Amino acid sequence: MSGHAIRFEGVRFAYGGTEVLHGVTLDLPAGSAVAILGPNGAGKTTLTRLLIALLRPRAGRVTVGDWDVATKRPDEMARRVGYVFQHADQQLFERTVQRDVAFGPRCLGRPAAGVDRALEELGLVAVADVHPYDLPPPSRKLVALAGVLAMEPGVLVLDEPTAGLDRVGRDLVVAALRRRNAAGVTSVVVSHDVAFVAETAERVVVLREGVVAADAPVRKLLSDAAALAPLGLEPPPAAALGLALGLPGAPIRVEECVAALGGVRWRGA
Amino acid sequence: MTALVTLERVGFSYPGSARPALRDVSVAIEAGTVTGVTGLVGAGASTLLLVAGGFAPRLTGGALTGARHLATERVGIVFATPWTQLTGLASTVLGEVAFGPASLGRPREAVLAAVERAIGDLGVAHLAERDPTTLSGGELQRVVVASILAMVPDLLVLDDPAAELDPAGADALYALLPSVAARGAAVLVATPDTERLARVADRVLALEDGRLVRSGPPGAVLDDTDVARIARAAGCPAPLPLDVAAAVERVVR
Amino acid sequence: MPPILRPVTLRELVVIRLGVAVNLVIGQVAAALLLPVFLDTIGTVLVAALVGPRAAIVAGLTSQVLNAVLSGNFTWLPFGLVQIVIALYAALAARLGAFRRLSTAIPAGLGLGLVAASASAPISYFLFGGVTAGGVTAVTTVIRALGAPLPVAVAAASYSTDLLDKSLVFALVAVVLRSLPHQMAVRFPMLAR
Amino acid sequence: MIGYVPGRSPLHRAHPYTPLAVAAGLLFLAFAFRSPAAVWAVVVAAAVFAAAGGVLGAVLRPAAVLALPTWALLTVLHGLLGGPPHLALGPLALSAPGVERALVFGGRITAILLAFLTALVTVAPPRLVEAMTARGVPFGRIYLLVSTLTVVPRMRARVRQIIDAQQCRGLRIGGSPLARVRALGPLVVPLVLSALAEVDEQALALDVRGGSAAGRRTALAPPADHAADRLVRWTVLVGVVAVYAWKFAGAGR
Repeated sequence: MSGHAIRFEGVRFAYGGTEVLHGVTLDLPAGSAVAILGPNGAGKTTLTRLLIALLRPRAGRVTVGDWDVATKRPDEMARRVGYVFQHADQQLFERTVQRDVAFGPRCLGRPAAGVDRALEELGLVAVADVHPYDLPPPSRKLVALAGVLAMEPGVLVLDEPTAGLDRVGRDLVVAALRRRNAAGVTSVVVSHDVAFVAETAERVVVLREGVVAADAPVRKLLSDAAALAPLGLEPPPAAALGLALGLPGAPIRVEECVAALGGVRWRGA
Repeated sequence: MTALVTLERVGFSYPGSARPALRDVSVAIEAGTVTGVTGLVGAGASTLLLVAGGFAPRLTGGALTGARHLATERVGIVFATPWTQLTGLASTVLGEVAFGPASLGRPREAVLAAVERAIGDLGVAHLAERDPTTLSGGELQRVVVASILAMVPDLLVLDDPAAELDPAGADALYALLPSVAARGAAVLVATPDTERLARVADRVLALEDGRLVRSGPPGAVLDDTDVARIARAAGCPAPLPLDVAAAVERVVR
Repeated sequence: MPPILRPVTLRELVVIRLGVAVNLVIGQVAAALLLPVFLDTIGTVLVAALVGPRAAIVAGLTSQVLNAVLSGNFTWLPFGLVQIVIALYAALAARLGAFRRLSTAIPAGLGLGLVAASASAPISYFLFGGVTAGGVTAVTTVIRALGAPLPVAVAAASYSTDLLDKSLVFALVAVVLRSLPHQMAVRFPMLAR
Repeated sequence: MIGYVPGRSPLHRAHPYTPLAVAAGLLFLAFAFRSPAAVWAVVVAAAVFAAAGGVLGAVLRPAAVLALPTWALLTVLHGLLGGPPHLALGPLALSAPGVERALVFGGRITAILLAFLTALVTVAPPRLVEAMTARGVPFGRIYLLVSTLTVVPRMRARVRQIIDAQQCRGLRIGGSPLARVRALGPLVVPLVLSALAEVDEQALALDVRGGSAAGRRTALAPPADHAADRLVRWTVLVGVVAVYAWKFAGAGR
């Protein structure tokens, strides 16, 4: 699985008359794990839809690896970009989880190995023969995510992947995304779930009113309450605890916070 | 104080499903309290809400075993997706909130009074003349709750009400629940969002595979907020602190 | 209370609304696939299979009215009668198990195409001189220009477009019903019969 | 296409049933007459009806957009391809009876469009809901007629997303006709399944708001039904019945 670099060059986009993106330039090297934050209506989802040719820029260029997205159709971009919609469970239609997860690979003519790996990663092996709509809604969301992971894309785009998931589901998505990034896959996540962003992203791009307002390492931004406040966000619990206790190294992930707490003594309740 | 809802050894299975969704659950829900229900996906939290509210099996079908005593017919329910809960018959928030009381055939003045009180309590009075379809998810969900509170239910049941909302909308919604309970209603809210549940619940019921495994104050039942997981991994003895403030108190400087 | 007179339950009402909404939006799919069909009775047929004939008639007539309200083309109102015919035919086909297999659904769909065209052609001819908005009339004009007498042209146009449209509708409903999860299917007693 | 246009005209202020009754009356009249002169009198009446609502301008454009293609086809079907005798009109030879038939059918379509677009533009949906509620129209009918219209935009967005999502999974929505027909399944099935999955939630949401409450619902602002309104509606009814009675008595040609 090799990742692809993503490049936005002066991209402008408008819905009808109103321009939503006013010249966005971004360079995401292959394998980078990026999160996009910003208030609603800032153009986050619009930006990601340009990556898979669902939208055409009014000006500027979007490239994935050596492909200029403007020259491709969405079903062609699907060979390189795995796009998971926020309400992705609405795309399920096969009679079993296994068959639905295999739909993408079948369309692309890719081997079924990716299907079994995706089912494994998201804890769906036990329900492979169950009808997706006989599962509760959060599990359907995992099935839809598995359906995109199974295509083994070089780029992953996730729109609010953790909304409605329970603790176990979130941990599975975190592990799956980390494993893919480690294998060189580039990932772009749009999410309000700062804890999830802290656990998975290395870099955060803040989009406000259609322009890139900030582009910083995740550690710097997510431990800066003042920077997050205007976005209606707060630092994740791990970062908040680190700040409250003045822990060294500005931890933002759970395991980082645990490490920084090494040797601390706790009072009984 | 007799409980508003009492379940004794209740089991429940959905139609066409061999695996029971609830097994041998006994619990009492008191008026004027916020009761949280949590559990992994498929543990039965949503089912417990539907059974406690009297909606299952009446509207969902399925088989109920054991004894359920529901001391009221005035029950409201709120789901995760605001848009599916709109009646679609009103072009203003005021009209949407009025639908419930108007359906009961109450006189016009009583309906308008109930609407004024509900939109005031939910902080959506400034949206009264707005078209519901133009509101944000957070505003819309508060309008949905207002449209149910306008019928003055004795029991308000919420199934992961903030799943579709951004953090600000979610915080605003959960902050309302204690005030709804303070007015005498029983509030029953199911969610995996233990961070917010810990802030507002007087009591939490933890379910695993359809069984009630723990119940009590949030601190004694919940142990999977991020702070709790950090504290446990860092050697903190039970009961685990659930939020930053509680953790800071427990650290010996 | 005989089932036909039992008042519609709230759940059936929501299913009927869903059927009407699908009728009103499904054209978007046919357009995206550049297929020369309307598919705008799929909701009516689905309601016939899931709930029953009476609910399907309500869905069909409501679709007719709301289609006119949304498109502004109120000349379609008199074709409401065709909706009733489609609803009854679909309910009968469902009762006979036509949707269990594609091999029975598609011929049943062709049958509906004939029946529906036989109902809509006279309405179109007598009330509108064979001219209603939409592709059908273009086909009528071509056939008429080739020398066929007007009633023949109108009928031929109606039949050719309806056969394709209705057979696709029945095929799709068969696929949808077969795709229903068990826990959803048991909630529709009509399916079990 | 076109919706309610706010205004203060007599039609806007009339009871919602009145413009609808006039539009229906004009439709029946359009079908009652067979001679171009009579049919075009109905067209003029429909135009006057639109003018009375002050919406003639707003209605003409959509009526034209819908009527012109029909006019063109009528001219070809009946004018050019009609039977003898033919009239010479410059280079064209038009069939006299054909032209007459085209005028009749064209007039009918124009009258219906003008009449109903006028009703559509002058009747505000919320007032119609209130009028129907005040008249005790069963909730189900109101719900189906009005609520469905608010669901359509959300369903359209869902169709759009499903088409996008399946393409993002490699489904090609172009190619050979057979491939395009085979692509119907992955687009139609998820739309229906995801909508059916919301049925229980929507039914429950309606139930708690008194959706299945028997008895009369309170209309908050029932539109006034003045004597003039009732007079107009009765006049239309009697007029249409009279015309049809006269027609079937064999006198009308």
